[in-house]
Amino acid sequence: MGMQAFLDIFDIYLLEAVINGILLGGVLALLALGLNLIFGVIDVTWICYAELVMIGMYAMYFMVQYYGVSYFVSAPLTILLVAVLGAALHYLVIAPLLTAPPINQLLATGGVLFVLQSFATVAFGIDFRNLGIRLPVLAFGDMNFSYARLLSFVAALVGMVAVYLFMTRTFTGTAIRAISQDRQIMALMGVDTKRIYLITSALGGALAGLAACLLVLQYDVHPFVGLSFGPITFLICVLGGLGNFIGGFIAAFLFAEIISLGGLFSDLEWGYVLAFAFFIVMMFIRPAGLLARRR
Amino acid sequence: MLEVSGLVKRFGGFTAVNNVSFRVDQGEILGLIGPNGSGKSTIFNMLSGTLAPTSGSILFAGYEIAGLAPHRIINGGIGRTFQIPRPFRRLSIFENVALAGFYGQGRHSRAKAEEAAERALAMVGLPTDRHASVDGLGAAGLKKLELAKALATSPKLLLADESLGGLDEAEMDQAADMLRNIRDELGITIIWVEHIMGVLMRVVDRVMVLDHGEKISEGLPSAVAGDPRVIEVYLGTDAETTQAAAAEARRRGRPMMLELRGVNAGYGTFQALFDVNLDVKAGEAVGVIGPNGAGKTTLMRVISGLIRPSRGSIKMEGVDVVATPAHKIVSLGIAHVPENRRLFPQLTVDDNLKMGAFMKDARGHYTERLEVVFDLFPRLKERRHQMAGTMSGGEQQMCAIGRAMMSNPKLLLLDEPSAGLAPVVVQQVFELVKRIRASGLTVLIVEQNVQQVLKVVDRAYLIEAGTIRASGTSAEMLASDTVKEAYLGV
Amino acid sequence: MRLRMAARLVRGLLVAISATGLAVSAHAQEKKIKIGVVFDLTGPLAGGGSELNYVGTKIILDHFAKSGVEGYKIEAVYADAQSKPDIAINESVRLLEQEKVDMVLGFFSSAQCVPVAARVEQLKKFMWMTTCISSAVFNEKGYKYVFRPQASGDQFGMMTMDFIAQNASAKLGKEPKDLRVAIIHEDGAYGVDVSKGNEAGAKKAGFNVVLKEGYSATAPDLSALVTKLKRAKPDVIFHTGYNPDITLLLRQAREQGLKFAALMGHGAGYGVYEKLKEGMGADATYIFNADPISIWLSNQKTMDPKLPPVIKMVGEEFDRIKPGVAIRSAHVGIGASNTYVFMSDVLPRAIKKYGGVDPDALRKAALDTDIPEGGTMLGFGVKFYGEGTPMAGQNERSFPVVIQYLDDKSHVVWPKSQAQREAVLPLPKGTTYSNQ
Amino acid sequence: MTGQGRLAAWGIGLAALVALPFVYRDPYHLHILVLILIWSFAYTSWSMMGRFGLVSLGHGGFMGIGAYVTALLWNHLGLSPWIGIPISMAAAGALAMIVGYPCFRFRITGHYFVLVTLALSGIVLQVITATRDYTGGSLGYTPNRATGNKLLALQFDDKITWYLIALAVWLFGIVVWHWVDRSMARYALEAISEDEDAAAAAGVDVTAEKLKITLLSALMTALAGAIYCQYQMFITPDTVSGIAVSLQMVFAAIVGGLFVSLGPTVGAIITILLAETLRIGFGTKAVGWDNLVYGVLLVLFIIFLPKGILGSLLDRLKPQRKVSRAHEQEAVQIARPGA
Repeated sequence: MGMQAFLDIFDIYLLEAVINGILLGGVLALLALGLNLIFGVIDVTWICYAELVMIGMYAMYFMVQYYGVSYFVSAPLTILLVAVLGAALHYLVIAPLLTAPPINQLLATGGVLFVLQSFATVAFGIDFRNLGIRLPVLAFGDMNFSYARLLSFVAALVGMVAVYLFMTRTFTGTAIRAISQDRQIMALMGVDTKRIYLITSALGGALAGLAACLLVLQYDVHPFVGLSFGPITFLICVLGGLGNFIGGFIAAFLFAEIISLGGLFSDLEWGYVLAFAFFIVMMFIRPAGLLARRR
Repeated sequence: MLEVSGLVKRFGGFTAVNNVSFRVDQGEILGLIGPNGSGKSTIFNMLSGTLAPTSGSILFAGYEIAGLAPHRIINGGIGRTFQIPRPFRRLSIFENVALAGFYGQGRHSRAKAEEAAERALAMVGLPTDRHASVDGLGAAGLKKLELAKALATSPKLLLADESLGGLDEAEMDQAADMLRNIRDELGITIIWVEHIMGVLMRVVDRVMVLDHGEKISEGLPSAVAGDPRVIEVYLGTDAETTQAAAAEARRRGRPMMLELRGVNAGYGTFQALFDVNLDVKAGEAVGVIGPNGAGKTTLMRVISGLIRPSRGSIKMEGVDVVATPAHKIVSLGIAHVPENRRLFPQLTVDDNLKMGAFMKDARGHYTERLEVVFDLFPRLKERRHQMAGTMSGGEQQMCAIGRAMMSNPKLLLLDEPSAGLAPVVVQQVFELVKRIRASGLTVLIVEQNVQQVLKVVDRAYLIEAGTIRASGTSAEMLASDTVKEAYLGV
Repeated sequence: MRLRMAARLVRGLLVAISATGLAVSAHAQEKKIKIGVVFDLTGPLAGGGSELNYVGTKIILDHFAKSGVEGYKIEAVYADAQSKPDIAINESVRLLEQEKVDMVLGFFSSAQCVPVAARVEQLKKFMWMTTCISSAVFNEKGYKYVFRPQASGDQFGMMTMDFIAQNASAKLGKEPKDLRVAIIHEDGAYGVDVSKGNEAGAKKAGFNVVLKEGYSATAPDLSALVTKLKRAKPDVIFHTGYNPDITLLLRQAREQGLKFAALMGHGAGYGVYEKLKEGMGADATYIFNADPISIWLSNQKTMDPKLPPVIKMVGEEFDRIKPGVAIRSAHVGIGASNTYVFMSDVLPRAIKKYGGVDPDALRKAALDTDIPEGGTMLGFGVKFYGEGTPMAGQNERSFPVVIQYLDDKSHVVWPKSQAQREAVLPLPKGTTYSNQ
Repeated sequence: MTGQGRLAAWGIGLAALVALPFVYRDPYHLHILVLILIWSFAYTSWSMMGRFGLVSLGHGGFMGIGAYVTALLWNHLGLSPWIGIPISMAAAGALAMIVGYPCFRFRITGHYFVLVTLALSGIVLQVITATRDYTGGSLGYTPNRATGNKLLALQFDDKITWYLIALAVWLFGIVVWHWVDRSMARYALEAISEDEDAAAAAGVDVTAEKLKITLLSALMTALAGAIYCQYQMFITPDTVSGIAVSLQMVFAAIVGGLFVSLGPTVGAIITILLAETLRIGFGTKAVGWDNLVYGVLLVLFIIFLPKGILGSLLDRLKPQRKVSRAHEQEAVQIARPGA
């Protein structure tokens, strides 16, 4: 690549890519939020987390497109539905495995991933469904930004703040934070850990539901939509430090920028290759997450 | 043979081992003693390579081994056992030892490894049957296995970490003899960490005493036992008489609060408590003293429901709580301040206190209780927005006690409130306990620090190897020879 | 609940195992041709048009099954390739070796055609490809038993380029060398093949190719590609893709303000107007698409007179199976027409002239095929390149057409001989993507 | 069973397996058998390290490298698979070392190890897709048909040859499994999987032992990938690499039983037969049901039969095993009192 060609990259489109990266980061941060909660508190990886989002997206699609329910009525219903799903997942699959090695929990949720995917295939078919809501576009000269993404970005922020307030201002929220630091003595505080886990799972589900409400504005829903986001969401959570919300938030933006800019310079996949490689290298440098001190 | 100089280990801001130097001669048995948290295990971990020292040098047979990878140190001729046996349960007993025989000596032939395993097993008196499972072993057997593993690496120096905890008297003597035999027959030099002084003092050639990461005494067993600094560490100095009379008065005519009858408890195959009977009356302060590993913490855990007793009854104000889950026992008025405080380090003081008031009934009185706790510990009010993990040890202990008091308990269980604290702070902590007592709360306190605890309690029990050995008023206990023997082995 | 599930599964397994075992012995002596049909009924390709091909094919096979052909009973065995090439291979092998079908027919995705053709040829069985277009299937391979009446991928790419080349100066007001074109494609056999045709066509026309890039059809985000397109400022974008990548690309293009004069699609995802409309609403209007002509749009005046009733029958059947579809996708017709050619022309000849339905008879019958233009529902004729030619097995008379979506209908705009109306080019001012 | 009896049983079983294709020639069933054997070998390779608690989701990557490097060398450089396969194995091994060494050195275990290796599979998949000019991208890749010597090209048209090759490779995997099982290395790895510190205190070089088994496992997995490629003569990034393939290995090994030599094989038989029969059984009538059943079974297995079908069966048959393995699924205790 010649020098001039190299310099040509630094134009308005680079800036646009940077900002689009930030907006993609909003989407990823939103996805990471709920997973991080589950990860941090129950110490379980829900491999099927993105599939919960997929189910939520279908719920939105059917309510809005099929039954004509308004978007703003459907959204809370969807969040509730996925919250119930999250609690059910914990009750049926995770709870019986709490004393098993963590790997088995991870793999069991992998089985749930198959179940949810094929359930969606059986129930909804393989068609790509689209909500049909087309939000306007925000334009600054040559740069354009999508409202749907801005909305996810804002929702990710609001979601974080809401979760933050819940976690700091309420007894239950404080217990959720405490349980991730010392699970064994929670009983001495009079805390029923089983109940807290169930609440946490429902909360994680609710956040997946929120993500679903926003993602459905940007992406078609189909049974395999979860695979597009699932793996990258896990990596973000780990990179940020399990259970570390701020870390997860920052990691989401780092990842999104790498993907966005990496794809700009070469084939799209190189963005992902770079992001994954970055993840592996960071694991060696900061195994406990971006914001953690070196062990 | 071993020459340690200026050894230091820091964990963050905490200095676990501070500038310790000593030497061990060929064929010697060196006893290493000191209260809980004095740095004994940390020294072992550095000698065996499990931890890298912050600074200092460890010369073994003339070579510097500080900071080497563990397997290289083991191959170089140092063998170690762990305080809590760590057998490989997926392997048979024989395989456990053969593994050590193979890798511990730099991977020679398999036949030689098996030979070494047979010898080591015979030495400690375990069956050499190749298929016997580890699961069949009791506490004593596991300790033996631990020793056999270390021996199979054919060490020149053996680091034996608390080989006796959890054993009965006969087993202890047997184990002590075994260590002697190992030295006498195999010529292996031994460093032995032990809490059961009586046995230790009989076997070792020399003793080194640690306290708060520093060496405070070294010499022949008889000399060390008489060293005033050592006695101070173990029993305290100012032997002022306790408020025995006052206690006696207080004790009379109070209703029974906590009543343990014939309690047995343990972990898996390991039994930690044998037929324990214990009473606490309302308004009383009762102490439980005893060396490390005697079952004190287990006792506390059984009362607060963290462990189910295998036999016996526990009654709180007449209600049997054996079948009650731990998180419900709290609402009966029992608050447990666990060993090592166990605060939520990443939560603020406020949040920690909030967790103490998690129960439904307590939430309603949250602000009132906060007042009470802040009145008792004004320092906590100053620190309320600080992360609990960043406070000093004494402040953390305040916070832990404060957290327990948030639930407005009737009975407070304190597990080793002085553990790991500097002497000055220990003093402060016991002042706190006095203040709590004065507020009328019933207290059951478990301590290693005999002198201090006997000053604040009315009555005490001595527990050793899971059995109550003696009980009486504070004054009686302080004068008791049984207590002295348990602590200093004299 | 779980137990009952398990019990049902065990029962299902037993039934399936015994069924596969019995199938071997139940190979009857009656005169019959068994046809294995492989399309994608699940996975992303199903929605991309494969399922519609299946429907079209099934309508024709059911139609012939009623009467039989030359005394032969028709039995079709359907299999789902699940949008995965390895499953397509497995299923084809299973149909041929286990179900003992006499031939396989169908195949939507070029990624499946390429390996399956190699495998079928290796087994010396007969294969009739109705849909996939990759030229890589035949290129210099010298297959003997693999035939395809469908146009090949590079023809698609050449056709759209030719269309723009012929209209560039008149409609876009630019000399070919000043016309900036971008070629983007999914990176499967299909996209790669079409893009090669695009590239060749662009070179021939002398266009300035400002961007050529492939991407994976399953990529979750294409905004970087859109940014690259914006930077390259193409007048015309030549795009080959499945769904949902098309919807995703066009949605992100809208959101990021990508402007151009025309968008040329090349079949697959662009052939399913319903999906485009659902994803893009009014923006689906004015999109161009190269595909075999929809059988409902083809010029019936120049067509063999026995075909229009068949077209009508297919349309009625389709409406019965999938009621309420605005534009009957060209995919239905592709499946139907290409199957019809086999059933009405090749198969009778094999039976009558070559005495049966074994692979060699079918092969000889296929090589004899000589249908003039207008002889199929898709308008084109059928004659296969013979042995020894680089594209042996490919229909030399097939061609795609360029259609444009206007007023929720598709209109043939190119080539001139089939054109039904004038193309709207460039995108009218005021439409979302218009650069005017 | 006595040692001799066991050997005899193996011998008879093997003879039967070798004789099978000469007696029973249904090509489709042979095809399924070949696939089962190749995947059994891949699953066995995975379980070499999986049984010691080293749960890797990176094996999709190793398999992909084995398949693609072999095919690329053949197509672009005309290098015979006989040379290409060792090279591809070496490449996979090198990658395993590059990722494994820091992982083990920095004690990245449990979830973290799973996720690092998951990223590794992701990288390999994306690299194969991104280098589409050479690898054909997501459309897949076909090794060129040999024009000359079929043996040199390792390309055979008849199923019996392939069946025998796959059988040999599978047997090789089982032999290696037993070889590791009987070696001191197994003791060391079992010890490491339970308690790394205690293993180190017994003199085990923890990092080196883990690296060795990882290397072995990666090499074997790459071989599986290469053989799969040579047999199918067609590979796509999704069928030989990526997270899905890695998960498939883990699931099959768990379903069959991780801790017994034939467990992964049983897992392959069950999962492949299940997938085939479900797909054929349900056919086009009810699409998607096969995966639904598959997923439900996986969850049930992990909850109720964590030792897998064969593992649980053997436990049932032999209640008095030499070493009780009841604790095998217990969590390794992490918290230890007092530092």
